[in-house]
Amino acid sequence: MSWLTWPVRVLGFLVWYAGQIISSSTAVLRDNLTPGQNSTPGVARVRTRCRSDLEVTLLAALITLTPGTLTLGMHDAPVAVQRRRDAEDIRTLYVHSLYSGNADSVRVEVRELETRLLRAVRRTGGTS
Amino acid sequence: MNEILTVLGNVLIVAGALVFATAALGVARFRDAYMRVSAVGTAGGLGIVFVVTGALLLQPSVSNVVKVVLIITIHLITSAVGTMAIARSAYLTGTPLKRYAFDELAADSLGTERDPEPARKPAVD
Amino acid sequence: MSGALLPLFVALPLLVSAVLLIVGDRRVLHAVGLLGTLLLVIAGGVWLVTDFAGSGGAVAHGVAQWPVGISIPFVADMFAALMLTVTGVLTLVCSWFAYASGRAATVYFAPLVLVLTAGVNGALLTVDLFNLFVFVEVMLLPSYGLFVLAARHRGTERQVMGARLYVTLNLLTSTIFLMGVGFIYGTAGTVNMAELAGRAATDGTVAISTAVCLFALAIKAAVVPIHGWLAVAYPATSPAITALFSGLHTKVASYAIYRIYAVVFDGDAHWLWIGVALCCLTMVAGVLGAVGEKTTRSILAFHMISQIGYILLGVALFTLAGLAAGIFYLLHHMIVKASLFLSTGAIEVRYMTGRIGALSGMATREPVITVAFFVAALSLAGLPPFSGFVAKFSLILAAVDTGHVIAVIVMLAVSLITLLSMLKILNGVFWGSARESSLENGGGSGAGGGPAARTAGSGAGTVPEPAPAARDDGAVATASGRRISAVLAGPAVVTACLTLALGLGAEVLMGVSTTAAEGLLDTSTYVKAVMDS
Amino acid sequence: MLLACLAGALLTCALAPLLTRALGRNVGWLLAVPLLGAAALVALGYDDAAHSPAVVESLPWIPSLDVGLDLRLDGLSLVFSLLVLVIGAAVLCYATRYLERTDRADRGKHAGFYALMTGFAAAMLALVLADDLVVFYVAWEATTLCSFLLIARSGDGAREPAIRTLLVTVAGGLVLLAAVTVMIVATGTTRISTVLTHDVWGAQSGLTTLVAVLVAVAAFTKSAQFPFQAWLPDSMVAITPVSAYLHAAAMVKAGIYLLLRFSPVFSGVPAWTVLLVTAGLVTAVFGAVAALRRYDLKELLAYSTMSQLGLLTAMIGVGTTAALSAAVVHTIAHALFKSALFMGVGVIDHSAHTRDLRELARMNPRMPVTATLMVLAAASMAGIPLLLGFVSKESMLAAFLEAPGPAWAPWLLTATAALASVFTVAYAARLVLGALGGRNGTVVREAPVSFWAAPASGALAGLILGLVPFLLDGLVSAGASAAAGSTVEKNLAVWHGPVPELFVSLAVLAAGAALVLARRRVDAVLAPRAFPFSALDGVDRAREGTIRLGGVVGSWTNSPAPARHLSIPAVCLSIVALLAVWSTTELPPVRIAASEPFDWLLALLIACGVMAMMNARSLISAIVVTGVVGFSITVWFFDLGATDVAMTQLLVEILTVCVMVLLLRRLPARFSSPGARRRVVALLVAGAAGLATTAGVWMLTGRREASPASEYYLTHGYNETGGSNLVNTILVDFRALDTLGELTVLGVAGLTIAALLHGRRPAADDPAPIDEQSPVSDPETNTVFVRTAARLLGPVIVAMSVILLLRGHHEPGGGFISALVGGAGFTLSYLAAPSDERARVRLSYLWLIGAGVVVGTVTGLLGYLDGSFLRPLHPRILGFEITTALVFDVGVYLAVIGVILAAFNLLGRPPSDTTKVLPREPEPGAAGPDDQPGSAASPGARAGAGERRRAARSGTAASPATTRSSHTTHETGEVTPR
Amino acid sequence: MSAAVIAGLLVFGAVYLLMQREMLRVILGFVLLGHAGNVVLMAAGGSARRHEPFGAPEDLSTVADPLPQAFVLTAIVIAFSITIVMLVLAVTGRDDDDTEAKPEEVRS
Amino acid sequence: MIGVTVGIVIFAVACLAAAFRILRGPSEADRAVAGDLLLFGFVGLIALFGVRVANEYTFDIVLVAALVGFLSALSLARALTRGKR
Ligand code: NA
Ligand code: NA
Repeated sequence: MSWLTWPVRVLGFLVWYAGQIISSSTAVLRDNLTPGQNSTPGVARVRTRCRSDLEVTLLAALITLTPGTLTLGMHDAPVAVQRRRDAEDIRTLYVHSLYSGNADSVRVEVRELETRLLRAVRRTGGTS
Repeated sequence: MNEILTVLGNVLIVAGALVFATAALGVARFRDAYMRVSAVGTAGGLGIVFVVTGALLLQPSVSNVVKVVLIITIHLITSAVGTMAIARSAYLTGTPLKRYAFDELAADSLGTERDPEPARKPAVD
Repeated sequence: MSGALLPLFVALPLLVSAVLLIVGDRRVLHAVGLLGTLLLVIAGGVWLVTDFAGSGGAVAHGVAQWPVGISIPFVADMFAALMLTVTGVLTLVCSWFAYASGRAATVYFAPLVLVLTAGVNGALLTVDLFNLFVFVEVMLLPSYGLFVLAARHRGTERQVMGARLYVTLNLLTSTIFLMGVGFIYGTAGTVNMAELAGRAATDGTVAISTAVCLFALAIKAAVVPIHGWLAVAYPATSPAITALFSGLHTKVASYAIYRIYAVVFDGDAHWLWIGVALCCLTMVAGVLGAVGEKTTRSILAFHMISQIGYILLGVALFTLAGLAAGIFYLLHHMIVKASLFLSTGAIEVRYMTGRIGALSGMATREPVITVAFFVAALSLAGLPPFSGFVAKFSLILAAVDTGHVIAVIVMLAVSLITLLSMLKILNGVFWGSARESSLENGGGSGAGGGPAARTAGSGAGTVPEPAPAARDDGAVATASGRRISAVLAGPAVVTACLTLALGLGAEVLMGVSTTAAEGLLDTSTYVKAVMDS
Repeated sequence: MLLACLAGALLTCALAPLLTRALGRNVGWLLAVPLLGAAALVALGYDDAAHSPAVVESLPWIPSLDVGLDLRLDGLSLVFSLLVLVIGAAVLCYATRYLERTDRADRGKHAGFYALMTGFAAAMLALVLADDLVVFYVAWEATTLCSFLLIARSGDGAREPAIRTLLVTVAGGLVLLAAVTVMIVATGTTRISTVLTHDVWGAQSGLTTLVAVLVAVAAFTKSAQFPFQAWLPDSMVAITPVSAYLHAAAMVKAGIYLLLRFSPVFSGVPAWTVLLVTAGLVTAVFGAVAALRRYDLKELLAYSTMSQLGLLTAMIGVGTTAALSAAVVHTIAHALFKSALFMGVGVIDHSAHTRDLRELARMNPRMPVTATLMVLAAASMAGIPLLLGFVSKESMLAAFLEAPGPAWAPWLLTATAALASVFTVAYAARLVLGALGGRNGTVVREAPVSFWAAPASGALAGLILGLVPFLLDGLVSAGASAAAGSTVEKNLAVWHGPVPELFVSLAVLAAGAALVLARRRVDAVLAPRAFPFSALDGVDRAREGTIRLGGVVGSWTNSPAPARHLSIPAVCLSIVALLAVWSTTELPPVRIAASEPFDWLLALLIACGVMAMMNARSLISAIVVTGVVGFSITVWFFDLGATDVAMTQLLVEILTVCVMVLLLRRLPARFSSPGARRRVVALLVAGAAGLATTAGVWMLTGRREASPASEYYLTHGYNETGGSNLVNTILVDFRALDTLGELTVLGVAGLTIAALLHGRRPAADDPAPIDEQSPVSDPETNTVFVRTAARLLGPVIVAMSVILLLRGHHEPGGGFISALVGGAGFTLSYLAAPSDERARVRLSYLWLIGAGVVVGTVTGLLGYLDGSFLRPLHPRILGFEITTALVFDVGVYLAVIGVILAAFNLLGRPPSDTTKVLPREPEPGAAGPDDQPGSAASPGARAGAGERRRAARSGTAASPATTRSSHTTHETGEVTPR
Repeated sequence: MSAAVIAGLLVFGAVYLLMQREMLRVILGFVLLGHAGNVVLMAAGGSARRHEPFGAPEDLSTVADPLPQAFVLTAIVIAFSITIVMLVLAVTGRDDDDTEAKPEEVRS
Repeated sequence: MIGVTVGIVIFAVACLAAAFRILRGPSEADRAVAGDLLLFGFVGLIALFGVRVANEYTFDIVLVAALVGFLSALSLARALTRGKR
């Protein structure tokens, strides 16, 4: 893969993301329009593989734009960790979720979003 | 063609307004600030996108298309970033979380443990 | 003078002000720029006055030369020319005092004063009411800056409150004025005074709209019952700025009232009784407030209110004699009030307090300032042979002539109470033996100042002389020997001499005031000049 | 000639200080010369004009008011000017010995005295010579001022009396001013001689009475007549030469002169007669009785003056030619004996070092000359035959006996005058016997001849003129003629035969002698009889009452809180507006106003926003709901077709919020709830104001056709300017002057906040307690999102800003809007920075503001190439026609950016960076860093601040010696915990 | 009529806030008052013609009067300047605002 | 155009709901959130009012609003922490 496929990949990602939004919107709408609240809110820690500021910002923004989830903030690994050449998961996002039930499922959801995002935006399409 | 666009535009606008209304409903109904922020970040962002797209269909022109694309892109970025900023500030200033199933942010806190249940009393007006 | 040059009265100070901002902190350049510009403005004003001295007339120019009714017109007639000149002189004198008292030693002072000058000149010259609003704002913004600039360091509560009161009141006034302008446009379809000429006399809705504007200007001029703010706010800044504002702000408002009533209402006699009543109340409330005050500047500030009653009585009488007397009064008062503020201000700057009773013996210690103060005080009270006498006499004459007995009685009584309050200052500050304690307070820096210095809120003043080192250490020791320098006393003395000169040579000013009054009584020249521009 | 006399007197006055410095106290001799010269000139001048009744000279002063320095010498003026000049000269000679000797260095000490005395003389001369009402008034007040200053300079104790004297006499002066103006208006002239012969006095009795009363009251204050007598004894604190002059020839005589001067027109007016006679006789008796009770010689003389002036006033009130000529004679006699007595008392005082009768009685005065002169003068006062006082008193009694009016009037008048005269005899004896009657105790030696010469000549003159009174015939006749308005021939003689007045005189003398013999018993009766009221207290009470009332009036409006002052205009305007609505009956029909349904929707939103603002209790909610209103208005503007306005409003709303947030952290987070009372009052006032506004807008807008200006813009705007955005063309072409003012306002706002923060720090930051332990608390990490957004959006914002600027003439945009967008870019950059210190908003805003105004103004000046300031030019550059209006817009742009940057630089950065403590004493030339807030602070200081921040976060204290905060602590003496 | 009501509402709120003790509320009052002034100006131009004034329109009867719009634009910017000045004034000086901070309510 | 009208009404009502939350709180964060929502609402209103009368420049103003509007959200976030970043 190369930068030639980049627009296609981005478009594909956007289509997938639109679908995600529609599906999660219905959950939120249903909860919202029915009496009572059946949400199970929580905050989960999600380590990201995003390297650049742009990537992590996009990820955080997309999480936030997805109905039901919200990025609360980010934590940087200590400087020592950051200096390691193979450093990954340097940044940790704290994601607030309404309907995920537990922290792990939040991590799974975000992980998928992240993977697709990184594939779409990185010139080489890789996630690492 | 024009009629189709008009109808579609109107539909999109109403849809956007409804999406937006859910945000408002969320703000009115959700039990804590974070849930409200969540609702706003989404519906506020998307509702406007729908409405603007609908408006474009009612007033289609090349320059308007360019403007609308710009608007949508910018709006999505800015609404998300703004929402996140508010959410983080809310958390830092100790806005309470109510009845949480899990809170790993509190758990990761260097200092005192956070109690997921209303550890902090809600501020009252 | 060609009408096309009139905008230079605004453009020149603005340009110099901006250039001074760009060149940054070069004190000498700032002083020279300020002085040069003010001298040019004064020269221009004098030029105009001499132009009109023979037979009156008016010079107009539509700025940017769009068709009549579209351009914003500038007009100078005798009244405007006189105001241009006297405000210029006053600004010069007060700036001098500010420099001498060390309050001008910032990069902001000269630019702010120049913008203020531009605003004043614009407000005096413009024919367009919305443009008048804009120029009043151009006056006010630098005033806010000067007001706070004067309050050194953190300032006392009083100064902060004074500044807040000053800003908020003026903002309220401006907004009301703006609404009035809106109503005028809403009813008459124009905000050009020449096109509005006489409209308020014939059209009730235009009259109400214009009245809103006049009301706003009356607040600015501190007419009863909206007078208290001035007495609270004005003493809260430095003496130089109080003097400057006293000469510019309330006076420009008075000028505008004269102008608008003369042109738009065409002097409609229907409403004049309201003016006379308000003027009498203003005189009385102002003078009573003054006599009850305890610091020199608040006494003087209340007198500003009282004197506004006299000034506006001229337009409330709306006869040739009344208008001429009112204009004479206006010009005289600008000078004499500045003189009073500057003579007491020199003492305040040097001895760090203006509280009656905290000082005494200035008459023996500072004879020159004492004479200057006494002359101006007598002039303020309307005693001969100073300009105040001619002002008051001509006004009383005009009031007798129109049969306003109550106004005459009020004017006479107010004169006496004015004198009483001046005697209070004379007795409290100038007479008696110089008390060492009060002098020591004066010598101390902010850190060493006694209660009197704290009350005055001057904090650590930065009087330029003597050398900095001496001030911190041996200030108390040297203080009792140091007197008000000639440079600091100069402005008060010059203005006091002016009031004497204007009393003895009253004909000069009375002649031109009468010419100015003729221009207000018959506005056709003014209107025609605009329509032909 | 008259002008020369006056000029000479004024010149003397002007030179007096200089001469005094050269000659010391002896200058009095020299200064007397011009006065005597003037007296001679006046006397000769009058003789020269024997054919015509008066000499008239004139010098214009204020021709527009018909005021000129008109001088006129008639008989009355002659009498008084001679008194003024001769007695003045005598007092000056006397003062050379009365005043203390000064050594060479201190010679200027008496400069003030001599200047004021000669000034006093000049003023009196002007007064008696003036033929112009205004000049007369000026001279009148000048005498007041001179006497005030002369009294006031006599030491600390003299201040209060001086002030009281001034207040009473100035009050009288103002009454005179009223009289003067009424006379001027009634007669149309300021010339006294014309006024006196005007027929208005006969025609309008009301007016005549009014002026007569005003003149009388003015004279009463000056001549110390009941009830304005208090100041005269009070003024005794002045030194004796002053008293002598004041009582004999100046000041009090001004009142008498005024009465005599206007006697021709008012003598027939009943009010005049009644007032003068009553007040005169009351004062005469009161003064005489009071004099009998005094121990201080000067005080005794002061009451005597009052009494004698009372008699004079009564004589003038009677108004017959006999009475008037008697008054003239008595004026002369009084001047002579009173000046002699005062000066004599001064001699005694100087020699005995006291003037208290009780102390003098215990001394042994061996002063033959002084004793003689005192006896002569006192005898003249008492009306002993062969002295001038006898002549004058007999003339008076004769006049009273023939007084017109009801039959009882002459008797009552004569009896009262006689009573006063009896007391006069008694107090004259009290004076002489008391002062010189001591026979044991300290010996008091005679003073040198140079000291007693002046009083002696006065006393001697009284004797000579008493013996040969006909010497005065000419003078008195001339004076009386002027006072009566008709020719009077007066023949004075010592012996008139056995006329009734002679018997009265003798009876008076007999009764007086009896009182003298029984003086101990009189003393015992009178001494405890203080008057139940004191006029002095009255003056003081009036003064204090005024001051107290002033305090009360001032306290109504002295609140420093803006709320009070802001509500008053709101109330007033509402009342006026509602009255206007109520009184308006017909209005033009509605033409160009219309509402649409959605307007009401917006009105609803605005209503909710306004209510929310009123009820908001926290800063954040207040700011947010302000946005509700602002955005609703924005939408409304937009719907009204005001695209540019809407865009501007939107941007301003947002930027205002941004600036507010900079300040929020320094303000308490919550508002107090107003008390119920404040709330109700505020609601009422606000409700009235709102109603008034609604009524105003409804009545005053939308009821006319489209304005001609709007039609011009719509039809010609595009063609004239080449711009299709008509609002923008108004801003930069048609009304560029407004815009120039507006950009100045913006720029100066930046300057003002810089000036505001120049001298003082803003309130300390009060950051919210932050959960510092939270993983998301690190600003560096968490501003990544905003920074990234800023990096993405930055170019868009810049491009947008440029596009809006360039296209503004044709499409929505222009200088303001584009600059506000650009300013938003800076705001974003500020908000995205990981710390305040690292925010990149550090351009020199002062420079930008200056540049903006320069660009705007210079563009305007370029317009002169096409004939006018701000006239837009359309030069072709590279084939494109551009307009200088665009350049003008660039000026606007710069100013707006400048003010936004000023806000962020001055408020958004830590205090140590922006408002570092002022150097207490900025050295001249070397500017402190605070004088250039736009310039960067030294990198060291910044690094220090950042370090401290980090240190504070990690819990270790920064080294106090190197940080700015410790410096701050040192400077201000207070510790601000971080 | 709607303009009249809107202006009245704005003045109502403005005057109420001007009469409060805290400087910030007074400032907000002035913000409202500024809006009111602008509404008056717009109303003065009439609210019946609402087409945005661009170019050289052929039918004048529907196009809004551009002059009040220019007035309002100027007034908005001036009000903005003064608001900033007042805001700074609110935080300078020792005792800025007589609001009582109730920190326990802001955060517990 | 019925959709536009409906949209306007819905948006207005939503704004009112947000205003209610601003006053109600309970926390300052709630107010800030509601404020953010309000801004979005007004942007939508501008768009809808613009297309209703076919204003040529609707999208210009919406674009400007989108570009700078979030500054108010960022500012509100800053206001919550009273200046802390
Ligand atoms: Na979300
Ligand atoms: Na004044």
